[in-house]
Amino acid sequence: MEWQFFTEVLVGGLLSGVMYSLVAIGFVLIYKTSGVLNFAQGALLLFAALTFVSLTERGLPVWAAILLTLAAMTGIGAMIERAVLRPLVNQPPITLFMATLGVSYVVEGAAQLLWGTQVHGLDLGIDDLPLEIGGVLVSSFDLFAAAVAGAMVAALTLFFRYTRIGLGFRAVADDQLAALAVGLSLDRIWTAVWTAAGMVALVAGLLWGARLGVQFSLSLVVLKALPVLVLGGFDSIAGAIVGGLIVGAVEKLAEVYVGPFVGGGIEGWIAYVAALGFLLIRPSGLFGAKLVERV
Amino acid sequence: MTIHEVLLSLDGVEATYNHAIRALSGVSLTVRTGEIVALLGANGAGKTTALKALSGLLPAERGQIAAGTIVYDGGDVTRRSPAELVRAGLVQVLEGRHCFRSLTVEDNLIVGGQVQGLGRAALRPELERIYTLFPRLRDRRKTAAGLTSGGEQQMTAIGRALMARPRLLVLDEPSMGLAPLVVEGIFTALKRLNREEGLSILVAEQNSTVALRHADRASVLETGRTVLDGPAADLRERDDIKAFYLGFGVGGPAAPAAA
Amino acid sequence: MTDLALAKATASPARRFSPALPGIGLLLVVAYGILPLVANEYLFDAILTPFLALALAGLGLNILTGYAGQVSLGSSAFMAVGAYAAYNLALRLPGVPFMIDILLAGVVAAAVGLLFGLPSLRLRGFYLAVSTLAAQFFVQWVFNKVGWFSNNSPSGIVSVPTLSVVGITLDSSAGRYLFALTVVTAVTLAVWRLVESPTGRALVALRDHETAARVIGIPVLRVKLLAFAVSSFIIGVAGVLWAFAYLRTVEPAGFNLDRSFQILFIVIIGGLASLRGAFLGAALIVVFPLLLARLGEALLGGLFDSGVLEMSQRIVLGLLIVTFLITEPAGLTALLDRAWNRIAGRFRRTGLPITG
Amino acid sequence: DEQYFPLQSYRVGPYAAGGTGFFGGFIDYLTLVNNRDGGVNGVKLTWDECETQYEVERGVECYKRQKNRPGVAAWNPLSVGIAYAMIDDVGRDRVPLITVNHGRTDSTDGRVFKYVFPLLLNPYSESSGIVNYIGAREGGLETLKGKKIVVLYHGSPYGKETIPIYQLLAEKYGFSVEQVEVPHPGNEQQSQWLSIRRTKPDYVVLRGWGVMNPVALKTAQKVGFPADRIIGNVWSNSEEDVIPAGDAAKGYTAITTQASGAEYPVLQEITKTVYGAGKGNLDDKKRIGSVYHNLGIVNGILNVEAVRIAQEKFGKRTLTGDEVRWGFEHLRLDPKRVEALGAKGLFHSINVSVANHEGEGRVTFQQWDGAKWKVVSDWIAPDWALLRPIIERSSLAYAAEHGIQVRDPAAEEASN
Amino acid sequence: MPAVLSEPLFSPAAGAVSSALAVEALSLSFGGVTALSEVSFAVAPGEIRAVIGPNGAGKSSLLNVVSGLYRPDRGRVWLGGHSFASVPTDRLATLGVSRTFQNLALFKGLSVLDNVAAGLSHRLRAGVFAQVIGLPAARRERAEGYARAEELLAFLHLDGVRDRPAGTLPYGMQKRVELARALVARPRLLLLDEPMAGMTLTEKRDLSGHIRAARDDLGTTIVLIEHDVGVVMGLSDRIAVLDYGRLIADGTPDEIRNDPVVIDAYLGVAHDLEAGEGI
Ligand SMILES: Nc1ncnc2c1ncn2[C@@H]1O[C@H](COP(=O)(O)OP(=O)(O)OP(=O)(O)O)[C@@H](O)[C@H]1O
Ligand SMILES: Nc1ncnc2c1ncn2[C@@H]1O[C@H](COP(=O)(O)OP(=O)(O)OP(=O)(O)O)[C@@H](O)[C@H]1O
Ligand SMILES: [Mg+2]
Ligand SMILES: [Mg+2]
Repeated sequence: MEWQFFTEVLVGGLLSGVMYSLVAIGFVLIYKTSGVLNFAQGALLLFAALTFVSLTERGLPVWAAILLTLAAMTGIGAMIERAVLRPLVNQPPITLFMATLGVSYVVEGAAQLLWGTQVHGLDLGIDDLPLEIGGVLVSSFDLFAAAVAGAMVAALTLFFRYTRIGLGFRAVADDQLAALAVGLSLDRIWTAVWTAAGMVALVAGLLWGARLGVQFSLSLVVLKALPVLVLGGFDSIAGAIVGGLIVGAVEKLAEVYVGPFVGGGIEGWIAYVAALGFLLIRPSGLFGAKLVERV
Repeated sequence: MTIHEVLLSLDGVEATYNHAIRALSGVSLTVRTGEIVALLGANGAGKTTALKALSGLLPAERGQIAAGTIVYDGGDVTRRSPAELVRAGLVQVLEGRHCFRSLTVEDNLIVGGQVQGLGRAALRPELERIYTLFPRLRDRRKTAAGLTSGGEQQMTAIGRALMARPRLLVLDEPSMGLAPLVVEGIFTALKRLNREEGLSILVAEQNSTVALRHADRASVLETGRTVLDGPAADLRERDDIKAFYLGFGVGGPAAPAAA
Repeated sequence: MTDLALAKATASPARRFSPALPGIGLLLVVAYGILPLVANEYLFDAILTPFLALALAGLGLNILTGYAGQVSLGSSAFMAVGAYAAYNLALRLPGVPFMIDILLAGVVAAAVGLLFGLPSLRLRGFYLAVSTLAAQFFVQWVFNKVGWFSNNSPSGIVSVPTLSVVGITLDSSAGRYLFALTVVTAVTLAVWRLVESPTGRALVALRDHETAARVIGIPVLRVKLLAFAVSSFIIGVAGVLWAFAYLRTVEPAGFNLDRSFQILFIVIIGGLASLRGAFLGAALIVVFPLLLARLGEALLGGLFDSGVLEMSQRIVLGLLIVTFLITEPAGLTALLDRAWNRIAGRFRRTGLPITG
Repeated sequence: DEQYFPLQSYRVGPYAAGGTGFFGGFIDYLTLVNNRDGGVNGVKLTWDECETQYEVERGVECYKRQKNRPGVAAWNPLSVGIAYAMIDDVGRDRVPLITVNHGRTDSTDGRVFKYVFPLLLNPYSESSGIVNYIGAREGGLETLKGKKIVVLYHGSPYGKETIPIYQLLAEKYGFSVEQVEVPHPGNEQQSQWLSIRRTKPDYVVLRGWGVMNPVALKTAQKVGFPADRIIGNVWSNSEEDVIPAGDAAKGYTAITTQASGAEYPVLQEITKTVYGAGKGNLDDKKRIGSVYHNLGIVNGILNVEAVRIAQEKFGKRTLTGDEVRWGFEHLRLDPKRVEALGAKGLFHSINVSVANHEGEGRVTFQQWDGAKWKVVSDWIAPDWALLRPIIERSSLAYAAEHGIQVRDPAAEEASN
Repeated sequence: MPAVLSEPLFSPAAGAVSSALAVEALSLSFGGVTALSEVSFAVAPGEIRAVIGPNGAGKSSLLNVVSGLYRPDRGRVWLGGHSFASVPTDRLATLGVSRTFQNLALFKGLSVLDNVAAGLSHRLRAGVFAQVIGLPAARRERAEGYARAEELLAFLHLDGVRDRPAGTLPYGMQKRVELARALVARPRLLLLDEPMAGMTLTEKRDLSGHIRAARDDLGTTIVLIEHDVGVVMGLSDRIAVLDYGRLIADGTPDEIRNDPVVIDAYLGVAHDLEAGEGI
């Protein structure tokens, strides 16, 4: 019984962790090409989910809503490139980071201005009745989410492995001036990657939206993704998954087994503290690229 | 050697940084197809600024072209993105190396070749070409460029530019930090490319001895202005001009006054 | 060099004569002599006092982020520490003068800051930035969890006692403003001395090139931790002002992540590594949304409900931030300098070219 | 003459759903009174909104600005944080501060908190009401003995506030209580619900907030805990809390001070005359009669009636804040008066006095059937005898700390 | 100036203690690459010692080991009579060692004057508090620091750009600022990694003069890495030549100039010497 409960918590944690990874992947994409933590990822997620729900609520079929939302995300990606990234080329990362905060205001505002501030339910048609496997409770919805995340990671990993684009991405993140000098089209790279981040945001937004309802708080799920990022490494897709699993498991086990001794509610920070402890051993995360510098 | 039409021309270019610091106040310069032009000048004369201006990199440094025209291959460079210029064959080796530090040396070269859009197989001989020119890079090809020695980084930067198969190669202080044999090797190789493939070259150099020995023509900048433009041979041979350039009698370019 | 190297055009502590000196005198005259006479309660409580508190927090963060180059996303946690520490000191040590409480509250915040600054010895860039969030969430949790800090107030929100300094009770808006102004002036003066001192120089050295700094004998670890301590101290004092001079209540939720970002905004929009920057940034962040709101209301209030207006303001604010960063990544300070130079240049006739 | 209601509303941000509903209802009711009656005895009601985004400092800014307009009747921030920051100021400015359904529990003691009114319900009476309901459902309070209740609370001051009171209730009625925190914002509750699944409690009380509520219901479904054994508190009782949970919310029951639904005469009237004339405040007419909207309407009724009562004493003109405060302290609406106001069944009654600023509100319980709330209980009274002493202990401590002279209700009534 | 006798075979017991710097059997490799292999030599006090060699020969690595930025796999370093398996970088300045870097390592955001004054950081005694309060000792210290820095700026003709942020100067000038920063502490041992890269002939000539003056006036021992062979030959008392991490030659300029191994590995044909001839 005790062992079974432990397994349940662990499995539950791992599956929650995958949900975090889903959000983290969006961050990784942007970080890989600009060395910047994109704080607008949460806003993108909100925007995507809100657009999708509002469209379906207005009677559009699901496929059309998805296509339209994707189009919108592409538009946003292109706009961000044109209006923000291009003029800020070759600026220090902190400046870009602040700019993404500005962008998040705009996107958040626009999302709610367009679609209102109401809370929407989102039903993806996936039942979430309790499912017992060998006496251990598993959520069917989480399994589905894990499958989606797995597929996404696989696709992105293959993409980076079998195209040379990944190399260009890293080059841009390393040195934008040099990237310009060797003829990389930063505009195209950035538009592409922000669009991709928008699509990841849509997927994450739909899955999280089905759990939380589609509302402003959706943008707060990024806070769950940040410890995942530092743990796995900002620039590693695989790291996002592994980090997510670790964070999810640590968080849940800590809450259940340590929480009661300190009054509970430690989930909010335990992941950060754990990630921090881990970073002290590996300063660039599990799979993150090590800082390269010499004199 | 065949010298044809004008490939690049700067005319009365003025440039500022941040709309405030004026770095160029009248630079004129031409490079014809198949020509090697040396751009000389003391510290802070504006060589780097001029080169960045002509390859469209000034905006990325928060610099602006305030006046004048820059025409490459019949088109205004300010109208084209740096990437388009590279695709049109105008490739620059930046001052201060600027390698992609977390990429391996070989990946640096590959990124340089990406504008050519070559496949994996076609890339091989291109890489070989660079490794023949810089054997040292072959040994270090799996090391992150950021960890290699200063000279190795300089070789990587030059090799990376050559991977794009430029028509006009712009070099900003290529000799910096390189062993004499290597400098000689580079200039010899460039000269050969120039002869055999008609590669045009614009090179900014402090090491005027080497530069003048290989250049067809030379331009001298002083405090952001072109003060001399002529056949390299003249500068090479005429001591009065050399002395002039070296700073005698022109109020020490080494320590110009501050703003 | 950290990968967040902030470099580019940042101020240099060694500037001997600053044309701003008479300006500062003038500002002080206005702040002390004129404003208390002409301002009303709204101006004090809704604009000036929060402006002062936030400017001070910005100043504190600027030491860490602008000068020492360490990005922190957890500033408001240290504000909370300062506020709660002052509350408890005032509550539990009733005999102690409030000025001492403030200092001690700052010291407590500095100690906590030091603790959370330890990872900076190993971490860089965004890794460090994200780990400062641990401070943000942990501190908020503690104040929420441990009833002792809020004197077991069931709702966790505490009302702070009325300010009284050297026997004078400052419960009017103007009084609280003058108190905040005095604290801010004093701290700013000290900070100015600090950044102009060799230690201030060491901070920037560390930011710009850590290895070189170590080689020339700057005690890197000590200076880094010092930056965290001093910065947290000041932010803690800002928290005291926030709680005692401004809101007069303290709750953990008031010191959330948004507040931390707000402070970071102040520093970056105002100008990294510039004291003026913190004030300019705070002015913008406090005043601009209000202006925007009033303007929106006046122009469009009849047409749309306040939600739509608010949303539009959010968009405008976001756009403004981006626009600012684009026109001058070095912040308002640099923007003003440039404008000033241009005006001065007019008078001096064209002073260019400036080469070498 | 005009009587002005400054509204520190919030229509954006994470709490927008509550803000739009509540302030929408409030404004709709004021509009109705103006349109139908030409105001209160000819005194027109005015208002304006100042957006706070639920942030304290914005609320303060609004206060400082809006208070300069003449004829302020009362403040209704619907935010504990903003209310706290205003307590000193309303005392000095002598204007009542209404914190319907929330706020400082001890401000129920009007002897200490002269200008603060946590009308209808405070956190303590809410908890007591919930326990009474569970008792009634199980067949009497005695049957609670040996039962197991888990309180799942939001990790914030608001969430923690009732910890001692549940402890006290458990001791009194002999059930065991386990109080479990969900960290803000509450979008992850896997571990809490797995623990609940292991504990197998008889009931779970959901003291949630915002996104925490639908997630709780969904996660409960995931671990197989039946929704009809989950009882929500007053900030977990709206449509916005259950709709996102979809089917998982079916059977969930929550406390409320005012029923939802648009069938009450006052709502009918609002629908017809206000929305009919295109002057309604809600963008989405479907939300008419929703929980927050109705709370806003009830809040409107209470404010307007307080003004009316005060007018009877002070004259039919623009009143000062202090006069309106007097009106609130004599706000007595019995079921008959409530019916006359067209709100029979919408809320029960209220009986405010100098000593009791809450008004002995009664609560009812509604169950979500997948599409709407259905009232499933009588109007239940909390255990006032148990709560009053705790409240007084806290308020008197506050008075001592802040040097406030405790009022003597008898003397005040006599002087009036 | 002390004439340093040829001492081809290094003997730690005798040489190390009396020399300003000595390295003994240093080895260092990165992955498969040998950066240093059994490198031993000593630098006498007051000597100007050049280290030359092809790119990637291990010259910068050598300086990095001496300044404690790299920890050697094997071998020891003697500095002013102390012996280290790994030099403590934090104590480097107090040991009287300064250095410059091959890639610019200036504090870009600081003014030129502050950059130079920062070179005196290790001498500061006053605590933060004293500095902020402005205690007399702290003030004196600060003033002295700036006075010293100003002297150096004048010496290196940098006074014109005193207040400019170092990052906005042209490359060559930045190199000079770095030299000033290293010199301001009057080090006993000065390590220079390609200080003249990116300078014109005139500037190199000036700088050579300054380096020599530093040695003559202050008795500073100087280790210099430089690719301009003309400069090296004119300036140095002795030259060590590295190739693939090994010390392939160590001797006077004349010996090196004519050493066939060196010519083969590094110098190439004779005309390369013309650049800085006679400096
Ligand atoms: N990013 C920048 N911001 C401000 N001023 C700059 C910047 N880059 C260069 N300058 C200024 O522009 C002028 C020209 O510098 P530039 O780098 O073009 O000279 P250079 O001839 O290449 O010198 P060097 O031989 O040292 O490389 C100098 O005064 C320099 O200080
Ligand atoms: N941190 C490091 N990691 C990996 N390899 C390194 C590292 N530092 C140096 N190397 C390698 O060791 C060898 C020696 O490098 P070093 O920088 O000492 O050369 P150098 O003699 O200074 O060359 P140059 O004249 O080009 O500056 C080079 O091949 C370099 O790539
Ligand atoms: Mg240059
Ligand atoms: Mg080197």
